[in-house]
Amino acid sequence: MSEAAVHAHQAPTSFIRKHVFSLDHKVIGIQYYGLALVAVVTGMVLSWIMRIHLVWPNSPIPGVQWLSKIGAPGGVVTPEYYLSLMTMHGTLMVFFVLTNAPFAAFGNYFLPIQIGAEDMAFPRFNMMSFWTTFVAFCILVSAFFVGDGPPLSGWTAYAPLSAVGADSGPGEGVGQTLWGLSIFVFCIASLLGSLNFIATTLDLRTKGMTLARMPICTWAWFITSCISLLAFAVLMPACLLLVLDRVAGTSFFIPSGLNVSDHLQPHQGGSPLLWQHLFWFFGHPEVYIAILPAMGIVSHILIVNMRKPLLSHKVVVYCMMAIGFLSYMVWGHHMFLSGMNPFSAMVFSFPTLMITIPATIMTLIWLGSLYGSKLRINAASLFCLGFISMFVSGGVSGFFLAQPSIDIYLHATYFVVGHFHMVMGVAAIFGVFAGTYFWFPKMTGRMMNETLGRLHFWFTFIGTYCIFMPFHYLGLAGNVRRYSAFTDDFLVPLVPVHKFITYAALFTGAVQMIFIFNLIYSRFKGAKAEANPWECTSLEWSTPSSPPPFDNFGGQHPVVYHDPYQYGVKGSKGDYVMQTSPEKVAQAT
Amino acid sequence: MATTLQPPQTDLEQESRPHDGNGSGGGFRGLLPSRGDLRAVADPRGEPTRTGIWVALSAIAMTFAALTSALYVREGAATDWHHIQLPNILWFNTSALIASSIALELARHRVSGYMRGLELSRSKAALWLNATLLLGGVFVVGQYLAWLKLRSQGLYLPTNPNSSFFYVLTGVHAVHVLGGLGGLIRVMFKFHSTRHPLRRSTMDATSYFWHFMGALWMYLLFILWLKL
Amino acid sequence: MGGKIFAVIVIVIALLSAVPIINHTFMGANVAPPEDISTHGASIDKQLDETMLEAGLSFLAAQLVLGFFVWQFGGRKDGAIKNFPGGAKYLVIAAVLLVGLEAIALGAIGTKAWATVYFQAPGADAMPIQVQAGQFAFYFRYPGPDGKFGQLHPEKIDEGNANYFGLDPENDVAARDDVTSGELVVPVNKEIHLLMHAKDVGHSFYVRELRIQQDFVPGLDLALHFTATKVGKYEIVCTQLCGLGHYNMKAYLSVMTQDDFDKWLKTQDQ
Amino acid sequence: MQASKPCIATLIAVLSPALLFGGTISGKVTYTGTPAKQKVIDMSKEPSCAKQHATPVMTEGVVTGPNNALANVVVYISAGGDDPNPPAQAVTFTQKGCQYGPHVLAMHTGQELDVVNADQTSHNIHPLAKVNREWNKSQPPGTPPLKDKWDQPEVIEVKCNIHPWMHGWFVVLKTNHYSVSGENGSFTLPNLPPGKYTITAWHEPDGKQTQDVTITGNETKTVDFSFALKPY
Repeated sequence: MSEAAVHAHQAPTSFIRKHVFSLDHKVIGIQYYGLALVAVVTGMVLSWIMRIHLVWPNSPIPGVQWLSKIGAPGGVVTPEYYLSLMTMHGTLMVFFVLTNAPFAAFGNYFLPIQIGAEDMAFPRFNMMSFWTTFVAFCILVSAFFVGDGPPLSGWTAYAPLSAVGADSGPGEGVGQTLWGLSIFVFCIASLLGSLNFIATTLDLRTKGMTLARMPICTWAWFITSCISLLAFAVLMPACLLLVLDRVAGTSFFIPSGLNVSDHLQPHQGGSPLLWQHLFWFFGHPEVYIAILPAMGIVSHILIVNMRKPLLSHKVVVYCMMAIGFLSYMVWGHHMFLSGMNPFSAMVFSFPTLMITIPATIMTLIWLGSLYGSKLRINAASLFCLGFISMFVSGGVSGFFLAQPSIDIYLHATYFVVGHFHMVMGVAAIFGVFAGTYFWFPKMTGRMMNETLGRLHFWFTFIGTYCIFMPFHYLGLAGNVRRYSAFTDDFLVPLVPVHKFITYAALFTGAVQMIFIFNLIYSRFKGAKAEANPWECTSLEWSTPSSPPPFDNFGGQHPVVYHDPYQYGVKGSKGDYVMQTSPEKVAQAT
Repeated sequence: MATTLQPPQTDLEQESRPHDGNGSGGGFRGLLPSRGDLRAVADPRGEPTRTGIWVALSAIAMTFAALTSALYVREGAATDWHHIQLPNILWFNTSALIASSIALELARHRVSGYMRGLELSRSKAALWLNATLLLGGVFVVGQYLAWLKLRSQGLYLPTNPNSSFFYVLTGVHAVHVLGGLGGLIRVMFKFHSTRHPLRRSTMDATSYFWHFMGALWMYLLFILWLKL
Repeated sequence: MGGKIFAVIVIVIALLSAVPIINHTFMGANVAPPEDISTHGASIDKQLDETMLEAGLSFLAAQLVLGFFVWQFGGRKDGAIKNFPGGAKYLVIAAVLLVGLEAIALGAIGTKAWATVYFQAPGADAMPIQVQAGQFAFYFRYPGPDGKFGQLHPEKIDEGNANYFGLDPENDVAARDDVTSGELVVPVNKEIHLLMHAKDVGHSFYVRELRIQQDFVPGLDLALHFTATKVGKYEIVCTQLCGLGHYNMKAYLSVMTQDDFDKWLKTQDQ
Repeated sequence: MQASKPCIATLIAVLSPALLFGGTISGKVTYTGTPAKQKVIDMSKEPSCAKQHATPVMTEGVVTGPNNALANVVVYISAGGDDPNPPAQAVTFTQKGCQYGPHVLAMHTGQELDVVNADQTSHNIHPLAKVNREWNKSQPPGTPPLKDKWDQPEVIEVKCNIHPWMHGWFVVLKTNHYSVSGENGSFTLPNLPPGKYTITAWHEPDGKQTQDVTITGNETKTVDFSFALKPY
């Protein structure tokens, strides 16, 4: 491990060691980003197919029959294939996008630089964790091409549907087993990654970089790695047991006397609720694994563009800690109606409502900090503002779902779908967009095209609201989620709303091409970036070059003299003072 | 030695250079032995391996906590909870694992003595390392024999929840023990190599992991004896 | 400039989103929760409305303040940096007090609503009906004249011959007069004790008008009790992903007068 | 009349000089005892199907005709009459009004099978094969027929996962000499070359009877079968 590091600080020469099996955290970060990009595009296309199928259930969708002959005969998506697409969409997005992009990708690239380290603590583990993730990705995607196609039990894979095997439907054979293996492997990768993040943050901070002087996003990545260390350590054995139930005939999750489409199951005594408990014990923290890094990134970028520090750096960090801590006491609110003891519903409901307190504090601090700022409007800061708006919209709907009594009506409706897409999906993705526009100059040495960036923001912002706000109306009407067609009498009048959503989704997805074009174009043709284009104080902007050299600081050790956010102060270089600058600052924050 | 990137501006009042800052500076320098003499090797402050091992152990602990709670929930739901007779060889395996931990402690003492120069020959330390490795191997083989014993009684993985949990818990533990053995082999290799010096932290981390495996096994044995 | 545009967009979106949600009358009655036909539903609706009000107001407030500040300070070049009056301290206190109290209040009231559903045992005269959820249909079973349910034998299930529950009339006398139906027919204003059984995988029992939703857990037979107060035909749908036919898994709930119900029960062949 | 199609198929398929003056086996299938009471199928969950039926739809576990005639019995030559090749044209299995037509479909191993969805709703065809490979495919309305064939002789129960009441049988045989008894319980096995045959009659779920018949030249033999039915 550490010996790897001994040799790691000599830059590799061969292409393979440089770009493929690289030990350099920057390369690995970019690899994670690329993987997330592939996953997000795939997941988006899947959601397109689902949306189109939902509003025109019996009309062929050109090209889909090419994806699967059985799943979509003549391009008409069958009910089971709709569910397969939905499962893959959820799994790809949650695991390979929302966990990888804000946490693994940006964290890998910038955490070591922001604390003044040369590399991660265990570069070899770092490389392993990426390539293990890649293997997990391949296993998951291979489910498209084997047997009856991908599993149809959703990303939550509730047992016994996910455990009894092919009897419970097409895709529940090989596909579901591959799903279990993929997630198992993914857990190993995430554990290696988190281990690395924690050790790096604790041990590799440079001179003067006390914990209190770490930027908020570093804090966010650190807290997130602590969460994911424990969360994935629970999901891993859960997946092991699930796969054993499927392939080895054990009965951890499968009770006695199940008759699944005329096949009496040879299992007995298992507990379906056990899977739900294990899964959600991971599943709820996973939500914060997705959103905390985005919060950190947004805070960081917002501060830079406001030219003033947040009202309180510490409070925000404490709030993130509180959220991380509480996230382990609330998993049961996903199971209010799962037949738990009804008293436990309240036990879980209370901390859930309590989580709104730190979340509100953070929101108020973001808003309060905007007051009296010199807010610079650019693609990055716009996405930060968009994040705040989305976070609020998705957050308040959590208020409903946190209450078991209201959950009786809204559980498993589109209200829930709207809630988590806004607060976990879109908000986190906005954080990633902001980070991309902000750090692109550091990662490539070129600026991203501002005009395209703003265009991308306006369309995405309006588009996502058009998609996900109506979900809440549908939920209030009792529109059940995970339906591949709306055959119920009370759902038919809602189809116009679904049509509107589908159009919005197609539009919003299409405008993401602007972003991808911008990425590629700016990478090669973008304007050359100055050393510190945003006038940001943190260490990543003290590196000798963009992108930084192999060991980040050109064989030197930065020394940190200040808190991360010295803005709005008289400094030698305008209204800010670099963390590495030894000059004295009149009033410290 | 580390230097600042911005040369201090003379016209400005300067902060005093921080002496605190618990970081190693993220540096991995000064670790290569001079002329291959291991005694020159010293860890920097805040050696990541020390932290890393505790983080890793906490994750492993969490995994087994999850499995334990699964065991309890499953038993609560069970109508088919048949107790099984634990193979006696487990007790022998346990003693082997404990012995290996003791041997490893002795080895660590010798190794550190050797590295601090108090002791001149490697052989004693190497001997104890070999003993540890051997006893660890004995444990793994013993576990395998325990599985064969259960199979001979017709208790397979799917037979009943107790046998399922027995195989799962011992199996996952055995995998970790194998990992520990790998770590030990790595330590011995480094102990004898001059290109890759053995560092205190590596030695310590490996032994913490190994002792943790012992403690974990005690815990598992208790659970198995209590529940299965 | 960009700041002003953002402010306008955010405020417009906030209003467009909030107004229809707060009074749930978007696109007519379709989107509002339908009229409640249960004895316990009122408390849930009340809870929903209160939450709607508080959440809606905080949503609007936050979005409007965001828009206003961005309009005010977006792109500001000149002037000095100002700090929010009072700094973080008062904001934190406000958040803790307001949200904390709101949360506790909602939690407390919510407990009442929840309790009306789950903490009262069914009355002694509640009518027992068994519902079995299977891929992908609900089937209902009435004990018949003898008031006793026949034993379930999963291995005897033969859906092709309408033996959905796996009854064994040959050897089990209690099973012979059990009435099996694909439709849940209940008398109005009579408490129903619904015994829930899952045949294969997890399902859920959801009737919007009854304000009732409860999962079926395989291997764990739960029970529900409710009283329907309005004659009519309502839809029962499955809300727990149960496989390829999930979207199509439904049944009808017909609430009848006692007489109609008795007639219906007679017409059922046994 | 449901059986007529396969019979014509048989004719065309086995047309060869030897059979032009072959023998014929015909007879009647009856039952004794009380047949199980057939139940009304509740299709309310699928309105598009329910409204296709004026009269309530009954289960088809036992279909009887006047004077104890028993329908849906497959009578075939289980020994002595194997044919190596399946007939050229396909047998069709139709889903209409959330029912299978025919309820019992006999076919030759390797014979082309077309499954047609004539309804406005998605169906799901799930043959619970044990010897052959079990499959489970959905068929949205308006999609082309599903094509498949069975390699091994087997009696396969067919169900639709979306509409649990839908129930049918594939009887896959090694011979082309088979006939499915109609409402009047009668069946005919024409064009039999001289020889010793074992005739088997199968009735769902697992009733089986066999008789030995010898055909010499151009004659017609009568063979009757009788199944004892129980009310439960």
